[in-house]
Amino acid sequence: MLHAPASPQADLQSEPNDFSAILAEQTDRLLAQHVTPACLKAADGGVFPAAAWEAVSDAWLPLALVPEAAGGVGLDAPAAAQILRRSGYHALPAPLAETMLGLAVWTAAAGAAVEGPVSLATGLLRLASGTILAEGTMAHVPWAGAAGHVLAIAEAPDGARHLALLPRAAYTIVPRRNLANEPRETLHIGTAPLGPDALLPLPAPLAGPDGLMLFGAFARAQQMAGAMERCLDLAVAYANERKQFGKPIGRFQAVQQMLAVAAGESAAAGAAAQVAAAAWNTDQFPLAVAIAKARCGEAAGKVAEICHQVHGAMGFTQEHVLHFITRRLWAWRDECGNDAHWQERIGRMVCAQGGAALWPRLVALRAAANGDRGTQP
Amino acid sequence: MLHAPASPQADLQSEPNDFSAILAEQTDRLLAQHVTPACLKAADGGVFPAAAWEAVSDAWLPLALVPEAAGGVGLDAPAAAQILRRSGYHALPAPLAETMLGLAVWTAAAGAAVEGPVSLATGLLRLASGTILAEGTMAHVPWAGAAGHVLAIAEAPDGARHLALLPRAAYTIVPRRNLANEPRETLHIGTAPLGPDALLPLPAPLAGPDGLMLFGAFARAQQMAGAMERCLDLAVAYANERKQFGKPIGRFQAVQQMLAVAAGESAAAGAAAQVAAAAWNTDQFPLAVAIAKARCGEAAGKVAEICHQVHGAMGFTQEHVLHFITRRLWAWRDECGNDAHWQERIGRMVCAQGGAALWPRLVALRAAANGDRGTQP
Amino acid sequence: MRFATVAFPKDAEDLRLQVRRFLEAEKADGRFVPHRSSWNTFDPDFSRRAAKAGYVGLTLPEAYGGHARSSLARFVATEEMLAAGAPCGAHWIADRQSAPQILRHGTQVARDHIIPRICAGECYFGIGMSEPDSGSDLAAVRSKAVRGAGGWVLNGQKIWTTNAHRVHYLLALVRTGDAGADRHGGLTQFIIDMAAPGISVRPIHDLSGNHEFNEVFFTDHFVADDFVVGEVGNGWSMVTQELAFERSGPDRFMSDYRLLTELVDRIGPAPDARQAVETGRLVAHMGALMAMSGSVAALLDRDIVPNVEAALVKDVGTAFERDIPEVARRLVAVEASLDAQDDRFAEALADVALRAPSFTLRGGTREILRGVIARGLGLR
Amino acid sequence: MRFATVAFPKDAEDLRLQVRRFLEAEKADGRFVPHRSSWNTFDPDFSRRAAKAGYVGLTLPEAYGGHARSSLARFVATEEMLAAGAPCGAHWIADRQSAPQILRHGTQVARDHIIPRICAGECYFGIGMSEPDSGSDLAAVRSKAVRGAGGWVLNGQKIWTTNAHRVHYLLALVRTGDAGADRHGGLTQFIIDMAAPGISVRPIHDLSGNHEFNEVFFTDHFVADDFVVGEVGNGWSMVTQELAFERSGPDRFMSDYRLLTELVDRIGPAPDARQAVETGRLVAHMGALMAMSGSVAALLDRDIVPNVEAALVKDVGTAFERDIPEVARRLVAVEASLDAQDDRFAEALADVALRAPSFTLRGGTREILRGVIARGLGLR
Repeated sequence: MLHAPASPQADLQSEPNDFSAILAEQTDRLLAQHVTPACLKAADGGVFPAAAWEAVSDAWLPLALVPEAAGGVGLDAPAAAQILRRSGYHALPAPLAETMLGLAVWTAAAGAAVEGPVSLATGLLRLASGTILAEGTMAHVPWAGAAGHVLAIAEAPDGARHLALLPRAAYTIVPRRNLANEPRETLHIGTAPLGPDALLPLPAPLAGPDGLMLFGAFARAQQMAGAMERCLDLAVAYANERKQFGKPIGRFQAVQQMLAVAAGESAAAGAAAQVAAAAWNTDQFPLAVAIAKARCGEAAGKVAEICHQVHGAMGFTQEHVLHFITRRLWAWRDECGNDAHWQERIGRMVCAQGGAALWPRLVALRAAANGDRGTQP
Repeated sequence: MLHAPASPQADLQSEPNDFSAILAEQTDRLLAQHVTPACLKAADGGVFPAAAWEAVSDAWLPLALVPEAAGGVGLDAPAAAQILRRSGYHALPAPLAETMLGLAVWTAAAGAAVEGPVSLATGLLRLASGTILAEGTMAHVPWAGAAGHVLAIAEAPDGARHLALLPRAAYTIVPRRNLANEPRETLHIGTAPLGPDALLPLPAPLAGPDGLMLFGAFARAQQMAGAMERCLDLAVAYANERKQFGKPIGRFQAVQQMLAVAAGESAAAGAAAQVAAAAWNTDQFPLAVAIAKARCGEAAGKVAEICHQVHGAMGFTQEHVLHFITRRLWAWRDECGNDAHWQERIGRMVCAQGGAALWPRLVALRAAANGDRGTQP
Repeated sequence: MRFATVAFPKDAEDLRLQVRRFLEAEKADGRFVPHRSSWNTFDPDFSRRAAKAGYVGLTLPEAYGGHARSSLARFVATEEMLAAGAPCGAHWIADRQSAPQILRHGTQVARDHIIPRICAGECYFGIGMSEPDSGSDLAAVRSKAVRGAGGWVLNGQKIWTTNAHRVHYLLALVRTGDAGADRHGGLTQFIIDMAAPGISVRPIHDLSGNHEFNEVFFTDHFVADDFVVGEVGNGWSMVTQELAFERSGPDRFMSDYRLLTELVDRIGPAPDARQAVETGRLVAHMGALMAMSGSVAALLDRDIVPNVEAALVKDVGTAFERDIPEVARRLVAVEASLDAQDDRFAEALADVALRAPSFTLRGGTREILRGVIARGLGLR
Repeated sequence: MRFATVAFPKDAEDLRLQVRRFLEAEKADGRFVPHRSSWNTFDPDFSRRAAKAGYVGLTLPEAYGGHARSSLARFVATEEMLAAGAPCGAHWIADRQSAPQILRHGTQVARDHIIPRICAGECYFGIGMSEPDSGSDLAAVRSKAVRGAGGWVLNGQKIWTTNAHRVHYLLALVRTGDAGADRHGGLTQFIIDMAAPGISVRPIHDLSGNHEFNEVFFTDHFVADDFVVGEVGNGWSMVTQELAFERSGPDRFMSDYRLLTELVDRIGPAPDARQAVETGRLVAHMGALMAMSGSVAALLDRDIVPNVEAALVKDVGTAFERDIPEVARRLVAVEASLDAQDDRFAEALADVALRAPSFTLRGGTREILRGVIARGLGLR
């Protein structure tokens, strides 16, 4: 079980300190044990990794962002984000990110957590009247089949928006998978009433144009940052091991230069993802997430390409673990708004505010790391 | 003096044959003799290279595309384009391209050539009434100070457009230079009457949205293709000569890989430029020019960047000849429509016609090399 | 570099229209659905029909059932097949490189036995170059042949052998002697009959889960002298020649051409500024590559071996192939998925995304090609 | 790689606002016009005013007239200077790397003589590393010092010495012994007094026609022992340390920051799809780089020498710097020109276009940096 430090507000984000190092190590050990190549292969074929999910749940990872008062761990966002990056590193084929963020958002509004797994829908749920759902569909809902609840934004006929927690019984699913064969189902919603506790006023951070997609993008950025680290580790190891023309290919300058580029992309992506975590629960969060998803999305393609190139044909086989990572990178960069989507958001904002406003805005963004942060979105 | 082959319609474009090899060699010899580093430096400071221009004129190069019947050389367009590529290779600081194309366009419409140098204006000239010019300005007219005439499209108050040949007396100039310090003057036009022979019906190829810019773009694409070859030659020579860490830098794989990329870009640009030359005087000309200018413009930036990188600080000095070439590449890619301009033209056309139409269109484009071509635009 | 504009002879352009009509009829009759990985789609029925129509073995002599046409004619037919997304993977390698090699360097027995069947679209080949410890480094080949009675006995292993489980023969590079100082000696090309004893094939599934690659094991596999191709010990230079055919064709930049047309259709007739510019950029690249590739075909037609030009076409071409899905996904926001029954474009993107990493590996990695180009530039 | 998010201490952020107010007042009073190549613009008057305001020598001890602030405080002040386009080129190198080197490794005489004047904004430095036959290969340094009475006698040549014609001193790397097996031995750093005898400076004009670079010739130039920096023969490791300061700062991605803001203003408040996406992309890169660079500053503050991280910042940062003009020219169709009096943006583009090729050369070429990164990744 994961324990929060005595003071969860400690200066976790400022540098790799003891707590974050221990947390990373614990998470790595747990995931390395359960997310084996066999587990990934089974998940690829549609098998939910029950043992891995149980281990993750037993360690309270899904509750990382739920305050202690509400029965959670009460980690701060940078620490929780680190867990997500590690889950990306290991390609955990389960809805940890969705559940962690879904519970954070829901608990902040409702005061109490619900059973996981939880999914986040980025489409709009329609209400027919009061708490009665209108018939409709929502596409690309991650892990909807495995989830106990789906968090969504519901719109009433008068246009008012609410936060809704859709129970598993409220929808049927049509299977669909992303490039990594992770479930991204289509939900068919019937005309059922939601329970009285399942509809809450829309929290402020969800009022923007991207709604829950903002939190989905946050999660995918963290996962991508972790997955890129993994790609790079795999490629470096392979380059040191694989010989051509009588020496390890890692000694060839062409390979070295490529991997240095991948390292730069990965580092920039990781830095952007960390800024987003530090900006959690501040005014800077939407811009920080946009930058993180845009930067990670752009880097993901380059890192995946380079690492495949270094692996040669070997990385192209089912047998090698690389594709479990790269297929996720390709899928995640397109989910919850691709890089172009978030770049456009940033560009429109920056152009609307004019050149002189850019610098103070960028400084404020990074300075968010200094601000008060809670576990509330 | 340059002589046309017995049959100027010979299959010049199909492969490097004797005539084109001889033509290239003659042009190279002439330009190498006159376009020396000293000449380039003087031109950079604003001195018109009178001796080089005289030599070029004595060799009848400006008349390459004027039919023999009209007192010209009557080369076909692929051969003439090759001369322009060689002029780009040597960075000839004089209006050969403008004069060659201006005379081709004017002679085709008027039946007789005029004295060079001639410039091409891409802006619109306004007529007050009849042949009387309206007051106005035209920006970025190349070599307008040195030119005897400026070719332009003139618009009458009723919207009708004509081809106009503006004599030197009809305008005053405000100096302006491009990145390579080539003159790109602003013309101030007074309310003078044009001569009776100076206004002709608009030839069909000029009726498109880009007007004379189409011919300017054709010229710049050829010049860029030649300049890229030069860049690459300089970089390869430097890489074989310059030693670091005890061996020529050209032996380092990082340098080899970079220069291979530059060679690919240069080859693609050259191929696109040749397609445009082969499409001269066919229906495919506008698309072929758009592709050539777009592809050369994109390649120019990459080739210049790589060749500067290979040259290190040395290429950054006034003393080395590299910057005479790279500054032209940077200037030419932005003139007569930058690559984005022409890409947008291509993209709008292709999208309007739909996916199925693309393949036949691309085949027709290349097949233009088979079509009948004259020296008429 | 020799990239002169090529004028396609009239007979080649006539052939183009014939091939186009043939393919349109095939499609209209539902005999194939345009496939995005045209030359990797193995469909023997299509190959037989294409051969019957006269479009396989175009450059081969009529005596062997070929059509004695120019390389440019074959080039034109190839382009049309790729542009139409025809499933020409079965005969592709045999037609592109194995038959020309056997014709030039094979024994008369091998010619008579094999080329007519290739021309009939009934005999398919795989390439046996790569080995576990020799990917781009062909000189490291370790599969070994020793002299036996009337032929050679092979032992060893090949890997990444495309379609080894479905083809009739491999053209394999095998060690028959010492490499020598330049590391290029002692290699010989053999025709391997996949139906003969001493061969086992183990599948390699790729990251889409497809079975296209294989490992091939030789255990005392006997090859008769008639199936030696070229001089013993001279395999290196023959392979080098073969690579010029393999590297310069339109298959090096048209692997996902149909994704480009699908992108154009998905964007529709009124693109925004970004869609217009980016699509136009891709089309400009395509136009330049078509010209480059055509020029190399013209050189091949004149019996010039344009290794450096071929490497340039492949390097620029595969970069373009990899660029198409990267550009497309940014222009049309879809989530790629192999089971996106509802969304053809999302499926197209998924299909190409999962194949794209191989584009810059097949037929020589990008890094090796750039080394070839650098040498061609005179870097030393 | 260590790129943890950095929390800037409150005193650093307070300093930021002070610097910003100082620069706003400077601009308002017309004392400087925002310049696109901020840290390459040599303006001694500005340097003196900045020093008077307390913004030079921020990290240096108060005993020498410095301000004993953290590296993060200096980092913040630096960022503000660059963002405002302040002409801080005169004191830049002295403040960034020469003073810290002299403080750590110099003699007490050198410290007392030089550091107070640096803190007063009155003493400027150049870097004497490159030589005609040693660009990126510092071990190939051939300028030579031999032992004389009470000091050393220097002969040789440096090249690409920025501002050698205007600075008071160079910190030069000179050969004092054999290189040894690792090629890194026998080098020593000397403070060269540009006013002393035995020095001549020859200008090198760059491709804009500007005079910033120089050749510097030493002819029996005498350096007193007091002006030797660090242990004799130990120059290599000191230079390596110096490069971490030189490579990780915001000057490695903010050289043309003002072109980005000018681009935003030129596009205006209603960008088209392409302009919005491309501008947003640049801003996302900038945000990530600010975080990376800040992290390295925090490491430097803890006396860690983050060579690999610094190389990553410079490699990613200079790629970004080169990207800005390339993106800008495609988004706003202007013809760049140095004499475009009528069009400020065309002039901005020209200015940056002509300087951009140097971004990936200064302070270690891209290729050398990538080698450093590769070693840091554990490639061997």
